[in-house]
Amino acid sequence: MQFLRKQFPVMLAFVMGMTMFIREFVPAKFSERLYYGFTNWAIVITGFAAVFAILSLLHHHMNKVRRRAQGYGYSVITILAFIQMIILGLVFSVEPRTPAGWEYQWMFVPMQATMFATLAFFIASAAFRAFRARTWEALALLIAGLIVMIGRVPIGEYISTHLGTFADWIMNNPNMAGFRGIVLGVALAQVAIAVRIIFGIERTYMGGGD
Amino acid sequence: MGYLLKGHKPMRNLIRLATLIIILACLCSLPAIGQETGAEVPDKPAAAGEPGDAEEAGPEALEDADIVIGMEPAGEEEASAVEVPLPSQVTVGDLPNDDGTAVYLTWDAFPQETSDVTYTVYLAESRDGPWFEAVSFPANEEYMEEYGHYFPGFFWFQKARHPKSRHVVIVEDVRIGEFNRTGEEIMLPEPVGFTIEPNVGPKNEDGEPIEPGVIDELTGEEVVSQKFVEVEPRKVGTMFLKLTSTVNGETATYPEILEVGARQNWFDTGRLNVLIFAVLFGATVLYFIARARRDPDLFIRKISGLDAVDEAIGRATEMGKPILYLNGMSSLADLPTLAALNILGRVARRVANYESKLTVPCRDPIVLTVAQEIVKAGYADAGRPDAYNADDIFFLTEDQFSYAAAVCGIMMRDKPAANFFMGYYYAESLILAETGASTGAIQIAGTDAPTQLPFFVTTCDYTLIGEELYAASAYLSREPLVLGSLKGQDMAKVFMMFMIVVGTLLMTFGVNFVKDLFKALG
Amino acid sequence: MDKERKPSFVERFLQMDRRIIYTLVALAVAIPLLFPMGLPIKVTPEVRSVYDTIENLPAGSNILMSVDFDPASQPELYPMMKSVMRHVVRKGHKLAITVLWPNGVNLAAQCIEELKLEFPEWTNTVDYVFLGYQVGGAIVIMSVGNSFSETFPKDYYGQSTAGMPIIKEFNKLGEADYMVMFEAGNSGDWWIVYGTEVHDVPVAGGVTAVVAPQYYPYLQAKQLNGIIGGLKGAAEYEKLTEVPALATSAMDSQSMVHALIFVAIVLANIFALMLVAEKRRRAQEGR
Amino acid sequence: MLNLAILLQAESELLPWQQSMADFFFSDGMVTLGTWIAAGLTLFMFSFVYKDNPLFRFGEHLYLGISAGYLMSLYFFNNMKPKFFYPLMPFLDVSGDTTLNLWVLIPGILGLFIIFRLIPGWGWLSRITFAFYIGGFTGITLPKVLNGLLLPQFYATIDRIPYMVTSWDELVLLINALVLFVGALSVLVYFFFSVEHRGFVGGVSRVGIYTLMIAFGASFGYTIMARVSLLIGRMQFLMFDWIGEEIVGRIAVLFHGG
Repeated sequence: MQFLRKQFPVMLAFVMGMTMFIREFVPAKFSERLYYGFTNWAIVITGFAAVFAILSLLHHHMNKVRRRAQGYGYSVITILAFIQMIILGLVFSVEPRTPAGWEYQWMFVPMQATMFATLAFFIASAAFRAFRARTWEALALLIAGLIVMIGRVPIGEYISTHLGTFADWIMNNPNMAGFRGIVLGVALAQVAIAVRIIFGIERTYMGGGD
Repeated sequence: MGYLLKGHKPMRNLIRLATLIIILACLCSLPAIGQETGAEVPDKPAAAGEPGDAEEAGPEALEDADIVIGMEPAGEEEASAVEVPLPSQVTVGDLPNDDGTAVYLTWDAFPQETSDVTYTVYLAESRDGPWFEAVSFPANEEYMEEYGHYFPGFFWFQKARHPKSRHVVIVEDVRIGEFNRTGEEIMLPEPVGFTIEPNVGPKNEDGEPIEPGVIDELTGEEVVSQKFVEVEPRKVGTMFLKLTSTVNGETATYPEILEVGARQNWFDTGRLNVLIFAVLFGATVLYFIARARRDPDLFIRKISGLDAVDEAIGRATEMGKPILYLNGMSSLADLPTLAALNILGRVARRVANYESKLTVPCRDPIVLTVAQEIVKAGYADAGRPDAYNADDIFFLTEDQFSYAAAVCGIMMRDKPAANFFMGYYYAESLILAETGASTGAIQIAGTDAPTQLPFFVTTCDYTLIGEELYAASAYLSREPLVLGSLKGQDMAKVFMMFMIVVGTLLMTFGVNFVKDLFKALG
Repeated sequence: MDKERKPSFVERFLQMDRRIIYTLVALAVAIPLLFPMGLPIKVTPEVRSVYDTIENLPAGSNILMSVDFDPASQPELYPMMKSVMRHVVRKGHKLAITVLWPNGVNLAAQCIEELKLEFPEWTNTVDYVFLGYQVGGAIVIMSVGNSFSETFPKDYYGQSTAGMPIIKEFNKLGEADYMVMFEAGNSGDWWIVYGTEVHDVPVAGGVTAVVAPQYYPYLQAKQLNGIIGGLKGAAEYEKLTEVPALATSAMDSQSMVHALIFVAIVLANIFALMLVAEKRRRAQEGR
Repeated sequence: MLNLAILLQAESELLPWQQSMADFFFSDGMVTLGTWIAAGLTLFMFSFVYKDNPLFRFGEHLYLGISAGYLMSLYFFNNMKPKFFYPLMPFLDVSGDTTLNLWVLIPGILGLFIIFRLIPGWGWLSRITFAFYIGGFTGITLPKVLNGLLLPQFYATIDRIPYMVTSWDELVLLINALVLFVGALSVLVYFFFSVEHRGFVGGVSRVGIYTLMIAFGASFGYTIMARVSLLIGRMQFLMFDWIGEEIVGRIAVLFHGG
């Protein structure tokens, strides 16, 4: 039992990790089958986890209703919206000509687009507060930001015709250099964490204790 | 970078290790390479072709469109054998590094080639035909050079040696059938059994449309609009190839009929460098982890975002407000999420000590379950398993903006004193961080998503940039093993920078081979 | 020391409530939409080339349009499509419209409805045919090389295309005098490779700003006759046709928001510097 | 208008009741109702940038329920049905493409382990699932990181420095090459963890910080236009699709005094 709880998961992670790693270097047919087999299995596992997740969501909101927590009425909305949607969805499917599809069309999509559009407000206020030359670093941020921002709209041309060209230069040179450095570092860190997981050195994800 | 080496000799060990690995890798890949470099692979790269007099001019329009499947090309060959340049040094072989679905054919190019000469490859199931046109193209196209990545050779970077003086044709996994007008696939009516695409793609090498579809005898209407006929070399077993060259309608055929079969390959030599670097970096990390076990006293530079973690948790406790922790928008198949969960473990431990509440809304079902397990373990480690409440780590939805809206709702109503945004984010990052900033919370973000970093950097109090996200769990835990891994990463970085400097210098003076070491082919 | 002092305008500006910024942004977007200002727009040669081609074709020429985008790209491509279509209608050309992206059909249908209001005498089946959507992507393109009426046996409205007056003169890609495609992805590559190059039809692309870079090489290779890129291109076209509409106002909105943010940032920095100078001066005086 | 379904066109065979349901949901009345609901919800969701309020809370909770329900249904139809239920019960698949495949019981059991977390004392079983899932994906990711991230970036960073300068253009090329080379290297130095950032390393890492800041600023400024486009799109929906171009136009004329 102790073996199943402690050693077995670590061994399983090692075997799975090594198999999938080596698979990448084998061009033969079975290698591809292994890949799709694994990802399909992962999809099934996620499906079960989704049931657990939904129970968690419902439990969270039921709890609020039961405790009559402040604003529990809104939790009722979530629960009702979820239940009607999943029933309609599973019974009539989710295509556009069905009730679920109609709700998707006229509720889901506009709310999604609106949340996305709020970014215009946030980006403006973030720019206003962050683009201050408090330090030399902030000054670099400020100048690069202003040039690229204004170089992309027609009014930039009225300030200087070279502004657009310079904005492109910043995007293609210093900007690219910075992100290249980040990506190189991240890639190395990812190799390191992957190796730690495969070799069972990093096992936070398995929890601890019993 | 001498000071990096002070006190120990990791560099020397690294070099020893690297040499060993390279030798091993070469040895391992020898048999695999032997397979496809067999007798037939072009081993005389720069050999000039036969001095065919290829210079006959003529505004010849290529007539691919008229070639009927199953046509016998044999007729004209004798008549024109004298004038038409004959392909020479023709070899065939199994295409290396594939799953046994392709074979190839190469031959020497003529010294000067123009589009006047047309090469055509025919294919048959048996030596006696019937022959099907596989591909036809003007002689100034399809050089080995362009297809170098299919033939990585002994070392993947040898592709540079593939000459422009040889042609190559790759016969790939294809199937018999055709599209009807609505784009549906239908099978050819006649039992063809074995054919090959008249031209790869719907237009021929000249940019002309391939022959229009078949006309139905009864209705007089066009049945198909696009024909594709395909063959799967592996199923066919051995097949036979024939090569002709055509000038001004005169055709010459290479005298020999070539026999070839496709095989599955078991090692992708094109990815040898990926394997070597994976083993090299992996071994470096493991080596320094092992070292850290013996000598756990390792220096690690200050990461200000992480020094602020305790401050943030402390403040939340003082104010009696919860702490919000997000694991990012990605699933557990992504490494940043794992990094975020590792940090969550450390944060949970501290939160348990301080007796404040930790709220973790999740977007991915599996991340939810793992996060619950981690927080539970963190509380247990801190000796306060009773404080754990599974309802605080809950699922919201998988939809990006609905998730963002719900988290904003939580931020505006519960007014958490500290917000942690760790892991991978998309456009919603700014919605979260700005709303959080407006509630006055201390915000600590950490992401390796390059597109979202600017927004976190400008709106959060502290941001872990890229690699710092991965270093965070080591920094917070001070566990020697994970710290050792950081040291290993740094050593790998030194190696990389060294290679970049050397490579750039060599490139500047015209030597490309270091750069080619890093060419990812797959 | 100056606790009692009322915060100056400068300080209040620097600590401006974010909601003021939100309101200003909303206004900067909404007002130009209502009252297009028509900020001067510089017309680029690649847009002018599209305009000139349509303008200089004799009336009654055959023009093909392909609508290959979905609502996600609507803000950029819809105004462009409407503006080009309006130009085509105004010049009295014959128009055939195909759709390769399933969700583009309704956008095209809506555009036609709106233009019908502007041009009541513009008649279906005579002046234009809306062929609708057909599955198949590149296959559809190859197929329209042979015949519209066979590729699209019924049009969007369910009528049989075979007998339509317009189809008699304009029944395949090769008969088009000009083509304009609206692209949010790579279907434009198919049009060029399998369609216009094969049948030798001049073609222009109306593309989103994101995919524009991938179409410029075609322009250099003369495989495209012009490119209308993003909202800015649409605004340029509206300027050429002298009907300022959605794109012009949207471009005004863009410029206004950018100008607003720019001015706010510059002011904030000047004020912040002033504040620092002020503090330094006061500290010196206090000493 | 948002994307109405073209499904009516694409799908030929609908049962009569499906057809009438489809007709109902595409009827003008339902479209108008939909537009009004969409406009209302758009305003609800926008209201949160001002402050938290009951309308936003309503919208937020509705959105949460609907999106969770919708995506779960979608997941069921797109993933669970073809990948789990059909292989177990091939007779369910009318197309007859699926064959019996009992192997899917293994991920089924691993999935059940996760649900067993609800039973006290059985929670540890889910660790086996985590190990399987995380181990496998890590193995997949490791070579992909090298192949898709590390090597290509490495490859791109190593480049010729065109030191022979004879013209203005060549000078620009030289500067570009130097900026890329020095920028990328200095950022890498900034990420050294096991070395104190003092002296030479400190100096180089300062250059790295400046490179990063310029990159962040540029990237920030570059995104503004795209985000404003989204807001314009929403505003156009509210002002033209909902209120109607006619009315808005008239208001505009009114203010113009015409």
